[in-house]
Parts: sequence; C-alpha cells; structure tokens
Amino acid sequence: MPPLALLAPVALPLAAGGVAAALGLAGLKPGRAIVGAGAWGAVLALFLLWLPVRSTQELNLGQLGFGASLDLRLDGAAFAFGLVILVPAAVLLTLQPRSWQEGTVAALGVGAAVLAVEAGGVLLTALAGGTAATLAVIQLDVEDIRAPRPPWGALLAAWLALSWAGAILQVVSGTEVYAAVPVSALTVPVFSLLAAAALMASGLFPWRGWAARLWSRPSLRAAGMAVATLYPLGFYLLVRAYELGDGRYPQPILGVALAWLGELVALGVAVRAQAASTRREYLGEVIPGFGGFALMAIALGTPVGLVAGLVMLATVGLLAACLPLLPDRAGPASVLAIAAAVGLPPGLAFGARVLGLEATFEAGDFLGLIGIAGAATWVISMVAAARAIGLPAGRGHAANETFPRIAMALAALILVAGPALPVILSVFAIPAQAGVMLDAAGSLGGGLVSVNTVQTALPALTLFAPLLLLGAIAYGITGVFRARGQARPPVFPIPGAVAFGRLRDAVRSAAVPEQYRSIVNPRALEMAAAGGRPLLWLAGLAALAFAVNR
Amino acid sequence: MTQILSALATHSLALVVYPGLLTIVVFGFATEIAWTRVIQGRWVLPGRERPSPVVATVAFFTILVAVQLAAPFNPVPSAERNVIVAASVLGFAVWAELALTQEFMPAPGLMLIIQFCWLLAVLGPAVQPESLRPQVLGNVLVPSLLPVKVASGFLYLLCVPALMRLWPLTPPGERRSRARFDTARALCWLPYCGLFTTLFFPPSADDGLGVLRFFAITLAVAALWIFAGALMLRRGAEVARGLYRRAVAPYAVLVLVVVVITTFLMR
Amino acid sequence: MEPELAIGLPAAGSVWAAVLQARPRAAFAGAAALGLSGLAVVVISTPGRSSEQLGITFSLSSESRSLLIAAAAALALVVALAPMSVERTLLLRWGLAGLAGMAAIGAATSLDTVILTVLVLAVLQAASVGSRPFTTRMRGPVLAAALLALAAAFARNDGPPILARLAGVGLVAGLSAALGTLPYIHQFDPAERTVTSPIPWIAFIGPVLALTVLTRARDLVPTEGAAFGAMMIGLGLLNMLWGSLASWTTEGGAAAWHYSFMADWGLALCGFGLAVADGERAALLVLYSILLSRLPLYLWSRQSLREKRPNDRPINLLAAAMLAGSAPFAGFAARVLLLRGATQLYSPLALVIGLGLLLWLPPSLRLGRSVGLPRGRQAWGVGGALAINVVIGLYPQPFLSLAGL
Amino acid sequence: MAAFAAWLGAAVIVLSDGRRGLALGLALITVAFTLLAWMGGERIAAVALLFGGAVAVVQRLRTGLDVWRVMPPGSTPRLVLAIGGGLLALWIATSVMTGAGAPLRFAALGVVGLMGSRVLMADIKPAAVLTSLAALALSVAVASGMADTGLGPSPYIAAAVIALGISLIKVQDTNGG
Repeated sequence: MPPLALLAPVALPLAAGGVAAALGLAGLKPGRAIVGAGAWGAVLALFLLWLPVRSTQELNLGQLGFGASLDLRLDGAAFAFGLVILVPAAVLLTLQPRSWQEGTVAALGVGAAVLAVEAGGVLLTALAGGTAATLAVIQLDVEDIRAPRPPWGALLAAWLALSWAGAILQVVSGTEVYAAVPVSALTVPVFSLLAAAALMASGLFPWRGWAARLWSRPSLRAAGMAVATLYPLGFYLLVRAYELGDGRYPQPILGVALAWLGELVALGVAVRAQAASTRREYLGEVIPGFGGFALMAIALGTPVGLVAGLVMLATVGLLAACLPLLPDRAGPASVLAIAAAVGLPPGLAFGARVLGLEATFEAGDFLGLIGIAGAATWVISMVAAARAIGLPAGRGHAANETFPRIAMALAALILVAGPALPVILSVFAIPAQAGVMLDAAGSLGGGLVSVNTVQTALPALTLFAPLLLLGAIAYGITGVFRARGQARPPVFPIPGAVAFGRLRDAVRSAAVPEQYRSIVNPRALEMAAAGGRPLLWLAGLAALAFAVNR
Repeated sequence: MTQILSALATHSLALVVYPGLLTIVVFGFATEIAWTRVIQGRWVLPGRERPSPVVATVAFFTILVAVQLAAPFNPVPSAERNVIVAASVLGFAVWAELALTQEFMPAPGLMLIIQFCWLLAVLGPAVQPESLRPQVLGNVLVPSLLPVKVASGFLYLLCVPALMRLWPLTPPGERRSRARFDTARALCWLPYCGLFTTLFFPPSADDGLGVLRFFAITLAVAALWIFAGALMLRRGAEVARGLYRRAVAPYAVLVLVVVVITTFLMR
Repeated sequence: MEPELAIGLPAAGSVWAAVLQARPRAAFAGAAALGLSGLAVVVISTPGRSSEQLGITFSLSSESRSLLIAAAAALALVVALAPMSVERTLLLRWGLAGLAGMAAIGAATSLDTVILTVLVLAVLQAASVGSRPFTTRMRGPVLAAALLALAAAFARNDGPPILARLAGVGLVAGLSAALGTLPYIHQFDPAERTVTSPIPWIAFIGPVLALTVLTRARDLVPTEGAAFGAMMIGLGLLNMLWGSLASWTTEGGAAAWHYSFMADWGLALCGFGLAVADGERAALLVLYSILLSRLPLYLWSRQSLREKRPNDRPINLLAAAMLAGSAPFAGFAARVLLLRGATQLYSPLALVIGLGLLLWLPPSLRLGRSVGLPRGRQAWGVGGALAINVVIGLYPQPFLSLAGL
Repeated sequence: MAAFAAWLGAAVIVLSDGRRGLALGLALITVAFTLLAWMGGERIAAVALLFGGAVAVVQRLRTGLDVWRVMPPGSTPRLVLAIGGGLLALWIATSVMTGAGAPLRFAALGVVGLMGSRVLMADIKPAAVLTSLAALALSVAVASGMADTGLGPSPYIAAAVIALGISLIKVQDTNGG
C-alpha cells in the first residue's frame, strides 16, 4: 500500500459526506447508502492497511501552519480505536434514516474522529477531535435543538486543553509528535492537562455525564453517532499518554487517581442505574458504566489493565451500535442487550471486566482495593440490569430508526464473543498495547485459547464455550424472561441526591441581595464602559501610565 | 487441536458434573432440605415443576463459581481458577434472583452493604499476595498475613447467612412465607460453603482423604450457618438487622483497615 | 508606484461612485473596476519595496499586504453578496474609501502619515449622515490621533526612560482608542448604518492600523518592548473578558456583535503583546477571521436583528461554532498558536488565556442565532464565509506565508 | 515667541465657541507653526502650512456662529485646561525632554494636547471640532519635524491639505452646529 493510502480511512467518510451534501444541495435525496458506504469503506481500508503488515505506517504531508504537521500514523492503537469508532458509525449510518444535512455532518464527524486517532501528533489530534466534537454537537442540534446534548463548552475546553498540552510539549521538547516526544517532556502538569482533556472529552465524571443524558433524547440517531465518534476519543488520549511517557504516566499516583476516578464513575453509573425509572434511562447508563471500568483498567498502567480497557472499549463500540437500534419495548432484544451490557458470563464484557479487575490486584500495592470496589460496583450493575428488564420501556423513539434483529444480533455477538476473548486480544488489543508500552511487550500470553497473565490464566475458549452452550440449553429449556414492564422503586435511594438537589437549587436561585443590586448592575456598568465618556477614557490613560511606571 | 478438545471436554465435565451442576444440586438440595427441616420442623422436598428462568440463571452462575473451587480432583487446572470470577459471579447469583423475581426485597440497602462486606472478605486477602488463585489464597500461612485471613474468614461467616437469607432482615409479617423448597438457594449452598473452604483452609490433596476433608469442612460450614440461622430466627429480624448495622459493617471497616495496614507493612 | 496605486485606485473608485450617484450602475461598475484594479496592484506588489512618487515614502510590508488582500476580499464578499435591502454602491463607495485609507496606513513608513490618514478617515466617516452626533463620532479617532502624536513626540526626543514608557502608553492607548476597544469603547447605536458606526474602525480599518502602529512602535520605542507587551496583554485580557461577557449579557443583538469584535481584538492584542512569532501568527489569524468572517456575518445579520427573527438551523450552529473558535475554524488554530506563544512567554498566562477562551461560546451561540435564516445570496455569503474560515483553520500556512510569517 | 503663540492659539480654540474666536486661534497656530517651520529650514513646509492654515481660517470665518464667544459662562474648566495644559507642555518640553528644539516641542505638545482635549469636551460644537482637527493636523506635521531622520516637507503639505479639506467639509449632523 502506498503511504498515501493512510488517508483513506479519513478521506472516505469525508468524501461520502461531500457527495451527500452535493446531492442534497442539488435537490436529490442521497439516502443513507452513500454515507454508510463511506464509513464501511473506511473500515475496509483500515483492515487492508493494518492486517497485512501489522506494523506502524506513517505519512507526513508537511506543516499545517499552527504548529502541527499533517502527520498520519497507523499503529496498533490507531487501528483499534479506528475500529471502535468506525464500526458502530458504519452500522448506524447504514441503517438509520437521516436527512442529507444530518448524514453529511455525521460523515464529516466520523472522518474527523478517525483523523484524531490517526494523527501523528497531539495538536492534530486536538484539531481533529475538536472538529469531531463540533460536528457532533451540530448534528445533535440539527436533529433536535431542545433535546439534551453534551455541553459544548466542556468539549471545547477539552480540546483546547489538549492543544495547550501539545503546545507545552512543543515548547519544552521541540515536538508534539507522539513517537518523538522525549519522556522527560511528559511532566505532571502536561499529563494533568492531557488527562483533563480526556475526562472532559468523554464526560468521565462520577455524576451523570453527557453520554448518559443523550439517551433521554426523543430520537437516538445523532446520539448514537455522537457516542460512537466522541466517547472513545478521551480514552484514546489516555492510551497515547503511555506512548508519550514511554509506557508509563509521569507519576504512579496519577494512574492511581485516574483508576479511582474510573471506579467512582462506574459506581456513580451503577447507583443511578439501579434507580432508573425506565429501561431507556437504564440503557443510557450502560456505556458510561463501561467507560468507568475502562478508565479504571487503562489507568492502572499495566499491560493487562490496558488490554482489558481496550476490550471494554471494543464492547462500547458494539453497544454504541446496538443500543440506538434497540426498540423501546420489552422483548428478547432488550433482554439480550441488557445481558450483554451488564457483563453476563461468558460474554466479551464479562471477560474484559474480569481481566480489568485482575489487573488491579496484579498491579500490586493498594490497587487491589480498587479491584474490590470494582467488584462491588459490578454487583450493583448486575442488580440494576436485572431490575431494568422489568422496568417500563420509557420514551419511545421512532420505529423506523430501530432494528430489533440487528440490535439482538449485535448483543448476541457480544455474548458469544466471550470465548473468542484471546483472539480479540491477540488481533485487536495486544498490538495496541504493545505499540504504546514497548517495554511490556509479551507480558500477556495464552495464544488463541486462554489469557495468561502473571498470576492466572483465564481459559476463555475452553471454559466459556461450554458455559455458553450450557446457558443456551438452560434457557432453551426454561425460556427467557417475560417481565411485564412496571414501575419499581429504586433498590436504594441515591445517597446525597436530595442534598445535592437542594444545593443545586440554592445555587440556581442565588441572586444578589436586593440592597446590593444597585452596586452590581451590569446594565449600568455596560453603559458606563460603552458610553464613550471622556472622563473614563482619561482615567484609562492614567491607569495605563500608572501601571507602566509603577 | 487435541489439547483444545481435551480441555473443552474436561471443562465441560467440570461444569456439568464435578464440581459443577451435579455436585451443586446434590450438595445443595441435601443442605436445603436439612435447613428447611431445622427451621420448619418438616421435610420439604423439591418440586417437579420445570425450572424457571431465574433458577436457570442462578444455576448458570453457580456452576461457574463451583469450577473455581479448590475441590480435589477438580478438572479445571488450578492456574485457571480465579477468585474474581468466583466472587463476582456468586454476587450476581444472589442479586439476579432478587431483582429478577421482582419480589419484595428485604432491606435492599442493608443487603448491599452485606454484599460489599462479603466481597471484602473474599477479595481482601488477595490484595497483598497479589494472587487471584483461590487455592493460593487458601494456602497462605505467612504469619503476617494471617490476621487478614482470619478476620476476613470471620467476616465471610457473618455475611453469608444474610446473603442466603438464612437470617431474617425483615420481620416475618413483611416477608413472603416460604413454605416451598427454595431451589435457587439450594444451588448456592456449595458455592458459598465451598468457597469458604477454598479461601480459608489449605487446599486438600487430590485423593480420597482430600475429598473427604474438603466436603467435611464444607459441610461443617453449612452446618454452622444452619445452626446460626436457626438461632437467629428465634431472636428475630430486629436483632439480625442490628447485628449487621452495628457490628458487621464496622467490623468490615476494621477488616479493611487491617488489609491496608498489612499491605503497607509488607511493601 | 505600487503603493501609490494601491491607495489611489480604490480612492478613485470611491470618488467615482460618489460622483456618479445618479447613475448607480455606472457608478458601481466603475468603482468595482477601480477597486479590483487596486486589489490586483496589492496582490502583485512586492512586499518591502519603497516608493516615493508623491514625496511621501510608502512601502507595503508582507503583513499589511496580506491584511489588505483579506480586507479587499471581505469587501468583495459583502458587496457581491449583500442583502437585497442594502445599497451595494453605497457599501462599495465607503468600502473603497476605507480600503484606500487602509492602503495608505499599511504602506506608511512613518507614524505621522498614519495619524494624518486616521484623521482623514475619521472626518470622512463622521461627516456623513449618521444617528450619532458628529462630535461623538469624532472623539475616538481624534483621541487616537492625539495620543499617537504625543507618543511619537515622546519617543523622538531624548530624556529620562519614563519618556519612552509614556510613549509606549500613548501608542497602546492610541491604538485602542482608534479601534474602539476597552477602555476607549466608541459609542454604539444599534440603529446606525454600519458604514457610519464604529464597526468599520474595529472590524475593517483596525487590523491594518494595528499592524502598522505596532510595526512603527517597534522602531519608536525599541527599549520598552516588555512594558509595551505587558500593556497589550493587559488590555487584551481586559477586552477578552469584557467583550465576551458583555456580548453574552447585553440586551441588544447588534451591541452583542460590537462587543464580540472587542473580544476578538482582545485575542489579537494578546497575540501581538506576546512578542513572539507564534503570538503574531495567532493575532494575524484572528484578524483574518475578523475581516473575512465576523464582519461579513455581522453585516448579514443586521436584517435578521432588525426583524428579530433568530434561528437555530445548522447554518446558525456552524456560524456559532466559527465565532466561538471551535475546531476546525480559524479561531481554533489561532487559539492553539496563542497558547503556544503564551507558554513560551509565561505558562500561567496561557492558563488565564485558556480559561478566557471558554467565554466565547455563550455569546457565539447567541450571535450565530442572530444570523437568522439566510436565503439566496446571503446564504451563499454565509456559506462562503464559513468555508473560508474552515480553510484558514485547517491549513493556515499559506495565509501566514502570505504575511511573511 | 512663536511657540507661545501656538499655545495661545490653542488656548483660544479651547476657550472659544464662536467662529471668530476659533478662527483667531487657528490663525495664531498657523502663523506660529509657519514661523517654526521656516526657522527650522523647512521653507516649502512653511509655505504649505501657511496656505493650508490660511484657507482653513478663512473658511472658519465664513461658517458657524458669527460671534467671538470666547470664555462663555462656565468656562473655568476650559481655562484651567488651557493654562494647565500649557504649563505641562512647557515643563515636559523644556525640563523633561533634553536637547535642542524646545520651542518646537512646546508648540507641538501644547497644541496636540489641547486640541485632543478640546474634542473630548462634552459640549463641543462641530465647528470647534473641525477647527481643532485642522490645528491637530498641522501640529502632527510640525511634530514630525522632531524625527531624527527628516521626513521633508511632505507631512506638512499633507497636513495643510487635510486642514484645508477639513475646513471645506459641511457637517450634516442632527445635533447641528
């Protein structure tokens, strides 16, 4: 493949978006096929580029002018994240009906997100990620301007923070290219910026983040695309940070803090999920829950943790395609999706979470405590999932954007992929991990049958495959759950929710006391400043003169 | 390929026969019958109706837990057993049943706290050794680690009666009467008792004596819980609730502190 | 002869349009031809080459040339795609007059020429019919001229170091007064025509004027670079904060646009004040953005503002994103460069600037909505402005190279 | 003497509202600057200043209120400004700044400062603004004479043309004047 082919995964969705826009402007209805084809073409291009060589490929097209060069790089991490973004995007773009404007913006967003993970340097990632965020917000607002969407300010702040991190790297080390930044340049402040960017970009907070709020939208077309394209990008930054730091974060405490944060995110999600009043509300918490676990695993700083996190993100990708296609009614599709999402053994999510928790113990020191907390959180998630099966459906989205069979197939894929965990690790996660943690290459073994870590071996194929068969037989005999949707009280009230609500109301209703309003009068201030009064001007001059001669 | 097929066969055997489904059913049904005999004063035998999806789910979870036990002659190699799988899946089994059946859940908040305490009892001893093999944890006899192990074992013993609903957390009037045979609970007896044996006693040898030793300890644990359960039933729900709120939860915090201190001292 | 032609041809075009008011088509065609000729002269001119054909030395620098081209392009864009209600000949007439003045300012090699040109432009603008009193409209530019003249006098005479510092103060304050940024905000009347309002100062003439004054300032007070930069950054931060907050909270839509220009100028002033190449690049991108996108969008939003029909279509959101400096628009690249420049100088400053950048979003959403639903030529115009901005944002190198950066 | 005349002219403009007073002030400034330029060897510049200033003065005498109106009621602040500004300019030109050319410095600083302040006054009429602008343009040209590298007569000519042009402008203002 010529190096220029590295542009293909980015260019194909962009071209598809361009064609859709041109046809739309010409008054034709481009339909979903064009943008879908663009995304699938990008998936194909990614496979064709990576699988034959399985080594890093680079393309440098020169300086862009703002400190970054158009430097593309396809390595294991880029391949993995590219797939996590492209596959759900392709599924959703192919199946869900969209206006040409929505299709165009969505396709452009996909291209931008892929560029963010294919970028060779921090600044290009920031530009592309920022573009993807902008387009996602626009896409969501085009669909329904009154429905919840990610706070634009937080997304902008995230990518500006990353830009600043890139700028610091350039100033300190002369480069912001991932592969060239010296280890010493990744200082604690730079990493903090990068981590803040990552957390804000993916909304990884213990409270209800944007990825959960999106699920309360009437339609899930744009929400699915936003989650598919934006959510993995924050994790991508945390993974790339390992490459910048030669396989580790600048201080171990930073990884521990992030891992604890991931645990808190997952716990927050689980607590909210068990109190969900509808199944839609519960499903909204599924992906953030995975995000919390993935953050916990990735931040541990061990190869096992990283690959576990990557597999969780792969599951996120599949769920991002599955959940928007799921109809808001009870049935086997919902049950299967919930089972896949919660990490029912022996699914892919189960294997990944077990690996993630294992990693906490194997990381040593006190990190095992995170694992204990993680296991407890997982149990709450399971409670929430079991409860959600019998909840009322919640707000129904249009039938023409749901595809229960495809959703069921995707959920089933997550479940049956459990035995294939070693294969997924070998093809998908370990190359990515090896690319960013060069010293830790080969620390995971087991081939295509089991996953061997330092302490244990997870016999994924030989244990999970018969278990899967047993499960199928068992449910074949007993039948699946036929729960009638009915309102159910939360398993336990959300701790501090009332106090938090009170505080929020107090903050919202805060106002300057009546007697001081004449002092803090924005209108009067504006009139004073913008009234063109010479006295103020002379005072300004005097102030400048004083300040300079002080 | 032969190795894979052979491994598939042995793992299937473990899941279905020993220490999996068949063993769980035999051990669990016997123990459950004994338990109902003790508390109800009459023999209650399992019904012949087709198992519900809830029972299927619990069975599905518990067989996965059972194959993680350090039972002698377990066909699953010791390196492939994992305490995380055992702990989390056994946790699912309890809660899946409670949440799926949409029954009145007795004091769910307190139950969750007890669940967390139990998880601490299972996983706490794994923090310092950094090992997740159940038999390795059972075999830990390093003096400096013994306090954690003993404390965790005691916590485990305290938590399981509530998780298996042997101890009442709500007054009898609020609970549904349980005259029938509780199949789901029956399926949990071996995983809970066996896991205790695995984690807190040195592993038994792969011989007849070893089998006897393993099941003797496991049965003894079951008997202890049956005895304690019967005792507590007489004292009433208020005492049980008070015990968990005022004693077990603070004790779990103490166990956590011991785990942290031990880890700190042995760094 | 190139600079003289660059000044003369647009000036002639403006005069032509004024003289042939009675025959609008001839006026427009002739003025447009002369204006385009002027633009062609600017494009083909060699940066840095001096010319003294009129007794005054003129030399067009790369940066001034690039901004002149951008200003001419902006004028072409707004004239060609002006809303139906706007008289295009009038717009062209005043635009060409401004362009001629900008060419004179950009090509001036002494501050005195700049001051005199500012006075001429101020008088020409203020003398035409407007809703604000003549005296009010003259205040800002005259104060600017006086301060710049005093600054030049202070800088040119020997004396204690305070003289040079005061010269720096005069230059910065004079520039601010000419632009109409805080603390010298020109009084703004939302109902006033754009050509007679303060907008041409802040959004059209301002970029070239600022560049020239700053270039001259480097020659006049070379020893006071630090103080000069500090003042620029201080005023820049003040304008960022005030401009974005006022643009967000003010009641009037047109006033919000006025303040938004101030906020952008805050960025540009910070960029220039950093006195590093990245800062200058950032400032230049902001100025490109003001000329080629913010100003046209403001002009196209006027009708919608009058009719009070804001909109929330995709185009409005894109406009909001552009105004907010989101990626992939030029504002983002400018912000990256600004952060880089600030990091080189003093990292905490980058933090302050970085936090300040977040203030752009709320007012931008408001301003984007105020563009309304553009139709016909206006829609193409908005699309064009957005496209240009995206191109600059994604690949600013050619635009920076044009300015010799 | 010429420098003081320039200051006096500027002070008269600051203190006047009628066309006669404004014209007198501009005339004083024109003459003073012409003399200063002539003495500085800039003969062409001097002629240009004289011409431009003279036309501006004549134009000023033809438009606006036909009165002197020097120091109308409420002029105390203006008087303070005129005197204070002059003293400040004198102090800076002679004591703070060093080197030859103090009269030129005093004249230029005084006129620039006072004219700039005059335009900022709240109750100013357009005629006064235009007069101040003409004077300001002339003073900018004179101030350019302080540059190390002489700019030649071109700034003076340009300033004269501007002063002349300003005097020809008829302000269409709702506030009149």
